[in-house]
Amino acid sequence: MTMNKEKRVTLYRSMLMIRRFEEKVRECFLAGEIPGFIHPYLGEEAVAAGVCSSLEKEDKVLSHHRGTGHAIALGVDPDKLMAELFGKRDGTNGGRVGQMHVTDKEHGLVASNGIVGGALPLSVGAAFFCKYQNNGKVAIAFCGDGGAARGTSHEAMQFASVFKLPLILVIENNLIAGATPFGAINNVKDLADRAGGYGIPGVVVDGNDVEAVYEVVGEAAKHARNGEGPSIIECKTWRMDGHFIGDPGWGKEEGENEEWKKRDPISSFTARLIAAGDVTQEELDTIDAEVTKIVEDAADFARQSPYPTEEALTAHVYAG
Amino acid sequence: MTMNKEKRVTLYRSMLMIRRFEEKVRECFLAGEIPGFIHPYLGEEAVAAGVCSSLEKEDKVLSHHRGTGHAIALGVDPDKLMAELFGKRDGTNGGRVGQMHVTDKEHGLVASNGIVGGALPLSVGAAFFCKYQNNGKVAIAFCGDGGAARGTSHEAMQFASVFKLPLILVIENNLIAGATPFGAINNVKDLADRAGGYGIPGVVVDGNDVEAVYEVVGEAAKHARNGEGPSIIECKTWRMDGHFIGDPGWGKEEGENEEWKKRDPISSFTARLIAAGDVTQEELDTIDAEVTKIVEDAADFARQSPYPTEEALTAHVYAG
Amino acid sequence: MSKMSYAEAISDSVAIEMRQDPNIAYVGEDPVGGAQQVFMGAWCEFPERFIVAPITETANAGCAIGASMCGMRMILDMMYADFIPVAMDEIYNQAANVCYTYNGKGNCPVVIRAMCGNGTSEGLQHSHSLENLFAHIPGLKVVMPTFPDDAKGLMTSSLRDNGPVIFLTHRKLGYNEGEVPDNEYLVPLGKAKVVREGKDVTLVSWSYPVMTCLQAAENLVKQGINAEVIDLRTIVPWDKECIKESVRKTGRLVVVSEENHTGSFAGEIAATLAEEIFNALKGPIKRVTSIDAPVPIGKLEDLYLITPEKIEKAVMSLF
Amino acid sequence: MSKMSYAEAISDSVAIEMRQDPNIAYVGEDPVGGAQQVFMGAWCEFPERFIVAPITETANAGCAIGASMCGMRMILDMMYADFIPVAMDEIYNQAANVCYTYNGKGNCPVVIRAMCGNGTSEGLQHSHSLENLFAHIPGLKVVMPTFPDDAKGLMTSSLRDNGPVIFLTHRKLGYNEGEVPDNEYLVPLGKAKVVREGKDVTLVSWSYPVMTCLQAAENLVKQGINAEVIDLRTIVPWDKECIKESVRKTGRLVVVSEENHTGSFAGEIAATLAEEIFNALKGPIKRVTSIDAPVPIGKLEDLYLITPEKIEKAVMSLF
Ligand SMILES: Cc1ncc(C[n+]2csc(CCOP(=O)(O)OP(=O)(O)O)c2C)c(N)n1
Ligand SMILES: Cc1ncc(C[n+]2csc(CCOP(=O)(O)OP(=O)(O)O)c2C)c(N)n1
Ligand SMILES: [Mg+2]
Ligand SMILES: [Mg+2]
Repeated sequence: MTMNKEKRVTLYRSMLMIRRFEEKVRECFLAGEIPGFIHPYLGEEAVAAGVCSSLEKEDKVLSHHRGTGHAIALGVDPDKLMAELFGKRDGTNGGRVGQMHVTDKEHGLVASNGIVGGALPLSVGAAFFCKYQNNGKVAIAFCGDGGAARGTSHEAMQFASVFKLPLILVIENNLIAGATPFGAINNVKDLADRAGGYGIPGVVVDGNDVEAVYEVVGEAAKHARNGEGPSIIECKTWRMDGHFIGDPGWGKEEGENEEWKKRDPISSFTARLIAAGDVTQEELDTIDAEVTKIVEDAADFARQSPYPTEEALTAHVYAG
Repeated sequence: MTMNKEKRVTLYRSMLMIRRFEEKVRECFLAGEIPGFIHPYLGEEAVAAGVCSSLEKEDKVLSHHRGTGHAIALGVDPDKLMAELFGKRDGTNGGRVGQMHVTDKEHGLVASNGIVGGALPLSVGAAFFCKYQNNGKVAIAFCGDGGAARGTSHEAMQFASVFKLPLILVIENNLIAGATPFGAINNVKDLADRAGGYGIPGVVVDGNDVEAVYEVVGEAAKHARNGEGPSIIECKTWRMDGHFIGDPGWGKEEGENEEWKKRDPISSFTARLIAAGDVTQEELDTIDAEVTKIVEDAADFARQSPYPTEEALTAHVYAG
Repeated sequence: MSKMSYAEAISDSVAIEMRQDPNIAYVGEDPVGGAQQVFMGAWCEFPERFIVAPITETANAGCAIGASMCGMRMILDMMYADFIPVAMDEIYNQAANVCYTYNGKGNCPVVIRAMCGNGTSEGLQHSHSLENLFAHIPGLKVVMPTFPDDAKGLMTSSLRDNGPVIFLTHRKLGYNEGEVPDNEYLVPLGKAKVVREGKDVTLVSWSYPVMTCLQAAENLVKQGINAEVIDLRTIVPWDKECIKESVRKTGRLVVVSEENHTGSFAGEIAATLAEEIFNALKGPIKRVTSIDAPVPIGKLEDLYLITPEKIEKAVMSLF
Repeated sequence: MSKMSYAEAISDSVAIEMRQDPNIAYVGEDPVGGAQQVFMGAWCEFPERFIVAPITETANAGCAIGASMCGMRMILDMMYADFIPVAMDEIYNQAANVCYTYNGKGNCPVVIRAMCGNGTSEGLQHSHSLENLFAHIPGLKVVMPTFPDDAKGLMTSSLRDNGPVIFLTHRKLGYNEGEVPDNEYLVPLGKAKVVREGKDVTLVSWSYPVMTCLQAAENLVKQGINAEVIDLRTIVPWDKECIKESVRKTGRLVVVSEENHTGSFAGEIAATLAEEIFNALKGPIKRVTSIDAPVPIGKLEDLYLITPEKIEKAVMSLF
């Protein structure tokens, strides 16, 4: 199945928006405008863009601590997203929770999480909701290679497989967890192999190939929407930046970043698009200019947004 | 590899001791002599006897809520074991904790557990201990089919496989968890299949065949002692009694008990022993008489042991 | 009004709510034949809404919490309070933070039910009262009914609450009977109840120990002491005013709970009163709690239990 | 004596103990470059004893607890206090019950270390102070040092303790420097320390807020109030006598902690004093704690923090 030009450009645009947004976040963080603890998504853009572009409205997404890319790819308003990272009142969540906890239910982003593996149980609930409503929607749980070690991944798949819940576990295997390389804390090559233990499909895909990701998620989603239950999709990718902004690259070997740079998801896709005659460099430049403008505006919006005030300390701690 | 006569008789004796002990427990419980909550091991004797007989001194065993069979098979003093169930001072644990929590480190029983799947993380520590001491010993974690669903089983295997810990996870798949049949909460036939997800051996064995269990555990133990890491062994078996004494058989279909009775681990092994000419019925009767006497004595011992007194309420809450 | 048990009253509330709201569902492990089952009637009426889960507490909790974040009202059955720590992250880091994170743009209506309490020799992993582990976590409400009518009314309010509610039922109360209002019945969260009026000392308690307090109060009459007994009913939010009003009258306070002593919610009440109405106190605030030790089995457990005598002794020390 | 940071002091204790005892080992996830690393020196000296684990908190905890049950002395690093609930069953149902279950025939020497505290905008799953969740569990000791020398001495005592010890280090203390005794150094568990003498009011605190109390005490001098400041150091077992002695002198007590207010250990102290030395009190017992809400990020977090002003206000209300 080949993809049409428009779709391909959408995927491109989505990846580029993530890239430019994260670059801006980095800039603002280093300028002291963003407080706290920021986990950049740079290098993994093809996963977010590929997965989220294959979804339908009302599908549910549960993200992890490195979820800025997911939010962008889902169409969360960049202004509000940036304001949340700044800790400002107009943020997606009122500026109280920050990068690790962004949600936007309108765009399907039910939860993010500062607890590694913490979203996986919740994703069971989101999938249960879809099944209970019998609405043909699916839930996506994003999880890192490190997070896949958590028992929650096992319990989520055990539960979902028994009840044939429409849940897709997307393992973003960027081959590192914190400063620990994949091989140091895993005794297998492919985490998708675990699918056999639940009697469900498991697929490994090149996570730097946005079209490939889009395809396999589409397949898994069809399977799920048909009532055939959950799947595991393992996307092999690489985080180009540090674990958090400020990490100089602990746990990586010399040359690894350079090696993966050759497989950069955006530039390799650009080359493919141009080779196929889908777009011209000029069109790409226009997209870049547009996206860059959106991101600049988002930073300005965040700067101008006020800080939350004292009442925000206690608002909505308990449900209204 | 065929087993010599003495070993076979040992296995027989071990199974029969469990059977007679559990029958006595039932009797005493129904007579109101044993308080609380008792989970009988009846029907699963071949697993405990097969596993524990294949172990060496100083190997470590971690049991679950249905561990009376393990304790007996490990050689825990029946007097003390019974006294513990009675809540008496001379119990293995001073009579304060009861059936779900029996330990006897001298006989390798490091922990039992009222939390399903609760022993699995601890078994990682026991295996780590063996590896750290480099003493060639192994740790056994017993776990039910229900308990294998817990995330702790995943995390234990993930951890143990990475560090090649000498750990054997013995899944006692008695095809039921509480009142829930295996098929209602599993999407696979064999839980041992999960081993592939950790790159470790996984074996399914007839858990009602004591020799077969003995053999596969022996193999896995050799593997572990050689520094080759953990294994999963799934023993298919059947709990003949209720989940707890008092359960009339919730969750079982009509005729299932009868069907499994034909595969009773003791009577089928008896038939094999006699057919092979390993023992005479007379010898078997003598063993039964001996074992029955031991169990009677254990009950008398427990009856005569005093209750713990008030000081016991606060003793050893914190380490001395 | 109908005579029904505490367990039946809870089930009655759930059934009534399920009839009105198709988006209420339950997830939990099978209760093996009904021991301490507090949902039986509703279960029989709506079997398809009761999901019998594997022994996957984090996924079960996540199922309930996640579905409630998406728009359902969920009941999560954790069986025993001591098992809740198995899914503690899901409750502490996830459920408790949902409303705050959503910042008014979403809810998390999930009732997390478990059995608590000691007294039937189930030992140290099946017998504790952990209310303060939850009360201490901002974002969780905590409800612990004592009487059948309150059990019904508080379950209804819990089901209609838009955030997570920990609902602890005591093992020794399940079969207790009482008159319970028919049809829809609500008891608001956060309101205590004076279950015995008195003027000499205030006994504050919740769940099973309320019964023990009532017994102690009867015994104290012989000593010429007339004790007021307050059933707190809801631990978070808790009804400070009700207790203050009583203590302003009696001048003496004894807090009675089955919790382990150190770091108990009983301490929270004592501390709050010692701060807020110090001048109304005629003497020290006493606490009658379990000792700081695990719950033993058998005869030893009897020595562990809170008894009327222990309460009476604490009261007498104030006179 | 050498000048070293709080983090270095802890590492120094561990290294000294590891030199003497080959059966001490560590398990934890990698600290990503050393942020809040309190074991660095020991790690460099004994790399083979530091196990970098997968993100398998229940297995990591089980590894440490299980190995300690078999005869080792283990250090478990849980990184953040907020992550401990991820392995709560292992700590609450398992570790805490080992000594009781073994009934004198075994131990469980494991030091469970995590970082606690707010103030650096890490948000609601990385910033809480959960000491009372552990203090409330019989069988767990809880240690929270403030100063580098105590950090070393308490770590040594924790490592030599035969049961589980929760050892919480505050995020804002790691780089603080002080004079620390060289070589083996012990501070006994369960002993508080008067870190500032005074006669008008007693401030009891632990971990970072002790610093805030000292600041408040200095400011209060201008109001003519001379505050005594006690660093509790160990939460379980806690040093009642030290506090009582101080309050017998001052007649006034303010407990200051970073915990969420309701159900806090600060309440335990207040409740205990209100029971045991009621007559020595000249007025209400005040608590200065965090509000009952999650910790926010950014500028809003500044409003959340405990400040000298908040403490001073509480103190002034007693005069
Ligand atoms: C339960 C839990 N354990 C540990 C951490 C600390 N931590 C944050 S991110 C991280 C590494 C996660 O690795 P992975 O899942 O591969 O995701 P990645 O960071 O590579 O995207 C760790 C250990 C945490 N936040 N939660
Ligand atoms: C964490 C936890 N969840 C639930 C229970 C209640 N429970 C006790 S035994 C049991 C069934 C266990 O089934 P399985 O592991 O197959 O062991 P079996 O009883 O069949 O031997 C359950 C659900 C528990 N004790 N601990
Ligand atoms: Mg990773
Ligand atoms: Mg079973």
